[in-house]
Amino acid sequence: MISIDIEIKLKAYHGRQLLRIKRQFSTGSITKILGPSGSGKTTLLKIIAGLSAPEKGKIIANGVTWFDDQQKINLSPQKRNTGFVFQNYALFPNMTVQQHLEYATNDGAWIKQLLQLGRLDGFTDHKPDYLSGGQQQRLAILRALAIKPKLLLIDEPFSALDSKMKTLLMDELKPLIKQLGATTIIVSHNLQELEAFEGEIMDFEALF
Amino acid sequence: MISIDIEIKLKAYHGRQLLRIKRQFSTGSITKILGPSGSGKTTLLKIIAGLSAPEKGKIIANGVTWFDDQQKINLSPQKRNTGFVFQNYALFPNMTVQQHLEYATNDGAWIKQLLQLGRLDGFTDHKPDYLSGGQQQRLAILRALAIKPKLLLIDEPFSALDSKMKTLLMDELKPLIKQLGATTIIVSHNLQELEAFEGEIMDFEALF
Amino acid sequence: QNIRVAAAANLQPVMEVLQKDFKQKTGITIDAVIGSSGKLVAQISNGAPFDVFLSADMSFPETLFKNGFAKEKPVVYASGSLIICSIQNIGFENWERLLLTARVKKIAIANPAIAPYGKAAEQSLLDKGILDDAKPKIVYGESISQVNTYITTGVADIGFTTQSLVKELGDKTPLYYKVIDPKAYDPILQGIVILKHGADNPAAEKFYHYILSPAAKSIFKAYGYRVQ
Amino acid sequence: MDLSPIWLTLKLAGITTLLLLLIGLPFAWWLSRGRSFIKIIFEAIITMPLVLPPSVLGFYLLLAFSPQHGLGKWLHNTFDVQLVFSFPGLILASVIYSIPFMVGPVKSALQQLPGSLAEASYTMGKTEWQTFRYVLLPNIKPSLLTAAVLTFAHTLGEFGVVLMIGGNIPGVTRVASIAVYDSVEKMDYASANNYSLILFSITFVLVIAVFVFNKYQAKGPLA
Amino acid sequence: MDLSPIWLTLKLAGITTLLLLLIGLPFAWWLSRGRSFIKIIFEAIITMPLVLPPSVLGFYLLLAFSPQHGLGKWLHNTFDVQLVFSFPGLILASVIYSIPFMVGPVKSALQQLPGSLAEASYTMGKTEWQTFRYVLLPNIKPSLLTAAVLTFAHTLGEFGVVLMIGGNIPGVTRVASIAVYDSVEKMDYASANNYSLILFSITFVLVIAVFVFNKYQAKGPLA
Ligand SMILES: Nc1ncnc2c1ncn2[C@@H]1O[C@H](COP(=O)(O)OP(=O)(O)OP(=O)(O)O)[C@@H](O)[C@H]1O
Ligand SMILES: Nc1ncnc2c1ncn2[C@@H]1O[C@H](COP(=O)(O)OP(=O)(O)OP(=O)(O)O)[C@@H](O)[C@H]1O
Ligand code: MOO
Ligand SMILES: [Mg+2]
Ligand SMILES: [Mg+2]
Repeated sequence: MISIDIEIKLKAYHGRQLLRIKRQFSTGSITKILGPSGSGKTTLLKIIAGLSAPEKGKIIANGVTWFDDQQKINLSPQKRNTGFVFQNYALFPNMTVQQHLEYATNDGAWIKQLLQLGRLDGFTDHKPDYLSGGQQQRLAILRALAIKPKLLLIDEPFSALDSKMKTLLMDELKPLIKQLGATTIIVSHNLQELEAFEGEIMDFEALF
Repeated sequence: MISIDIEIKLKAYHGRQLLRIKRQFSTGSITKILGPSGSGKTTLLKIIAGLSAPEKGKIIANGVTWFDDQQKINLSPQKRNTGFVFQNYALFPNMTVQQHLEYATNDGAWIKQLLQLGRLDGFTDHKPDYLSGGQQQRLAILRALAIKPKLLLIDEPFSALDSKMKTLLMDELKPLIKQLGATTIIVSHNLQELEAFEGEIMDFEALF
Repeated sequence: QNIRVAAAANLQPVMEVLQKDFKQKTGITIDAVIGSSGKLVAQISNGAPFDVFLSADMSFPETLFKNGFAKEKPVVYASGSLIICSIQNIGFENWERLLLTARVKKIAIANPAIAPYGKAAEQSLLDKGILDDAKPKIVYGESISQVNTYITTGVADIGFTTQSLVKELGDKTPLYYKVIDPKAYDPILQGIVILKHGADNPAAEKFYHYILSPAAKSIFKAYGYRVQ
Repeated sequence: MDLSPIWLTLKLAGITTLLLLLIGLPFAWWLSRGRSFIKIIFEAIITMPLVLPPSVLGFYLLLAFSPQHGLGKWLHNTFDVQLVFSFPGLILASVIYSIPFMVGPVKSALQQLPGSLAEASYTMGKTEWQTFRYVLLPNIKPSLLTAAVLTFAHTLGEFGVVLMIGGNIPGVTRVASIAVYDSVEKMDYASANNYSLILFSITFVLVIAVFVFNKYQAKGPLA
Repeated sequence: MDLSPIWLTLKLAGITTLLLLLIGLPFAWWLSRGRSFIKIIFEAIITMPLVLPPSVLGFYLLLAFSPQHGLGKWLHNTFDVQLVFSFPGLILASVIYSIPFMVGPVKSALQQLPGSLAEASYTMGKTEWQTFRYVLLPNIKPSLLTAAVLTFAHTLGEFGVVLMIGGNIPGVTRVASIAVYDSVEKMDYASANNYSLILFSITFVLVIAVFVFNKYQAKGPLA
């Protein structure tokens, strides 16, 4: 279980805005985050992964304190073991599909399984520049899964995929997440897109 | 009326692919282009706007030859008067919202009207970096409309907008396009997104 | 009224005095350009706008005259005297032996190809029969000026330079030196010419005559030069 | 201390920077648009002064400018212009010497702008010149400033070329870097130190100013 | 013609480039990560050799290296090392002289990589060093190559500093740029021309090679 109780300062043109987020994510649950552009969705994911720090508050995951401003604890992202799918994918231009997964894990069988899941087994020697937008997005998802994370953070997962591919991928992703037992947080500004996932909804609009 | 009969060579990792496009767009019509990522949708729009050239063929708009490989005609983009909404917006980082529109047109009343349409009247002195993703996309649409184009080319128009804003904008865009009498081509990989627009569908998938 | 005088680097200390004296006598200002004789000749040959040239030997100005860059044949205005010196008091009684000891790491001399004082230094080493043995320790200055820099900053332990340096430094910087026996090298006969650029300039003519006048000669003498 | 070398240097650097803004910007623009074999060659040629020994550059300029032969002779006979040992000659040499400092950064900055910016401007009916003036140039202001200041500062520091073709003439070609060298040779270390300090200070202030300005620019109004 | 100045120059440039790869890469990495006041100052300091007159740099090095006082004296007494008129001294001077050519481009390239690349690597449990080695460095290969070649070529062209502290010793400090200057002063224009041509050719080939390689890199397998 992950419990979060933090304050974030968002920078906007006309001054700063304070956002208070207090919520618990139970182990293995799926939470869908909705909210308008610029409302702080990506920022929240980065804070959970340890890539930025909130102004104040605490993050505790399965009894381990990841962040606490008063105790001055801020666990490095390396130690949090979160799978992160970036909004802009953040693929490594120098690595092929295969190398991306090998960089993340040594488990060859697992890599094979992932490649099939993402329909990328025909593209193992392609670098990101020679993948279509949709293929890139799928590789980003596979790479995040490769480390077998206990916490999966996915930012705008299907925006570059056409509907056929989207349905296909979602259907295969669900059992996999269950199998890993990963707590999952998915961000999107398109509610329809996440219909296939059962889970709670966290609407950022309500926070303002 | 715009008539197109061209051959495009698409560069892909495993060699080149030839795409033959032959179609007529009647004046004032709306055409929705669908197709998977990497199928050549953006490429087609750029060719129509004069930003790239096809391998072969002809483009004739209202009796004027815009492109003809045999007669070696290739009208410059400046002379084609097309409104282009880029997939990545292509906003000018140095200009405020107001300056973007003033760069495109001298018609002050028209600028006011556009700002209201895009709900950007409160942001006239913001530069793109200080607009949210959705606001940026709206500015890109307004700028394309500012030159009162006879041909409007829109690439992925609503991907960054949340559903509320999307509906709002579409409802206002439709009468405006009618008023301008512009022939419109809209690209998306999400058919649902374009439901509100009546018009023909051109599916790139069928071309392969 | 200005004239430009190209002067061999060994004259640098004495030039300042000559400039002041000449200005006082005639009101003419001298812009002095200092360098090794050879470098100045190269510049003059490529069109440098100098009016008078004071060389450190006779052959450089003769070359200029032969190639049509000088008005007349050069005449001698002074003859120079070579010293060996250091800012360390290491004793020069047996300098030819001293140079080969481990005490001396670097010996500065001017580039013999373009600086007559460098040539004289090399001849002196040859005369003592230690040129080959000293060679690994030799560093070359672009002109006698750079040699002076190397000596006074102490980056070279010992150097061969002009006697006028001693007078220049006076009591400010202690300098230990010995005049090299003039028999050890060909006489350093220093020649002057008016250049083509200054041919029609009466001020250049005035300066030329001034340098050959008793007033200038006594200044040269004070700085260790021999004059007729 | 004689301050004329400092003034002369500032004058030389100022004129050179202005000339290079005029020549370099259009040239950088041309280079930034597409890559062809001829552009690679041109780019290599203007990169040469960055990496060639100043003495080599000075040697070739000396040969070219010397009134004894070729170009220099022709200039001398026809226009009575002499480029060795003269201030105009130093300006020409400085322009050649500093051109990579102006063109390189500006070209890279223009190339790094997304191509769609210019394309958007074209579809709005704007000419190439309007696009360059109102869309491209304003968006590379920090690089432009960096380039101008580096050009200025690099010209301040020109030495080998001037030593070769300048000839150390007071008030005409004796710039600060030469004055330092000259003072050292005269064993006038106080002057050498003063000149060096002045040059060092000017350069340091300029460089810091650019970094701070660029930092400010990059961050924008949110600070 | 005596080719030893050419060999000496190539040796000097090679060693300097290697040393600067070792020192410059970590330093560039440090500079590229975030901006603080101290980093701006450091960056300004390492930019100085780019814009300072070589004669100023040479003057300060001469003072610093002199065995009579300060650093030079200490080195001399403690290690019996002398830095003026010696090849090691030239190497040290070259490293100082060329450092901006290595650090500048590498730093800019690292900064231009999206921050999310490193972030992605961190979430995968990789250390900073692994991230630098396997993700960052491989993605700036063209800039790295450019920096190395420019460093090499710039060292080839070092002149003013060597003129000040080198002492023109054949086989030890008489590098090619000095040989050119020396030949011109002797009016031995044939030798000057030969040295210049060799240097020019090496530089030109290097610069063209980098551009072509980078062009190839940028385009990738689609050509
Ligand atoms: N690095 C940054 N520096 C300054 N402000 C930032 C930075 N990153 C984000 N912001 C600001 O913080 C606010 C929240 O941004 P965030 O990226 O979390 O929004 P989001 O909900 O993910 O939006 P979107 O749907 O567009 O991805 C925005 O106003 C944004 O401008
Ligand atoms: N500048 C370019 N150079 C080389 N290949 C290109 C270039 N631009 C596009 N392509 C290739 O041409 C093909 C068609 O690209 P295009 O951008 O038209 O696709 P699209 O249908 O717009 O896809 P998306 O939905 O991802 O925007 C792709 O395979 C792409 O990799
Ligand atoms: O005065 Mo000289 O010409 O350097 O020997
Ligand atoms: Mg986001
Ligand atoms: Mg597209």
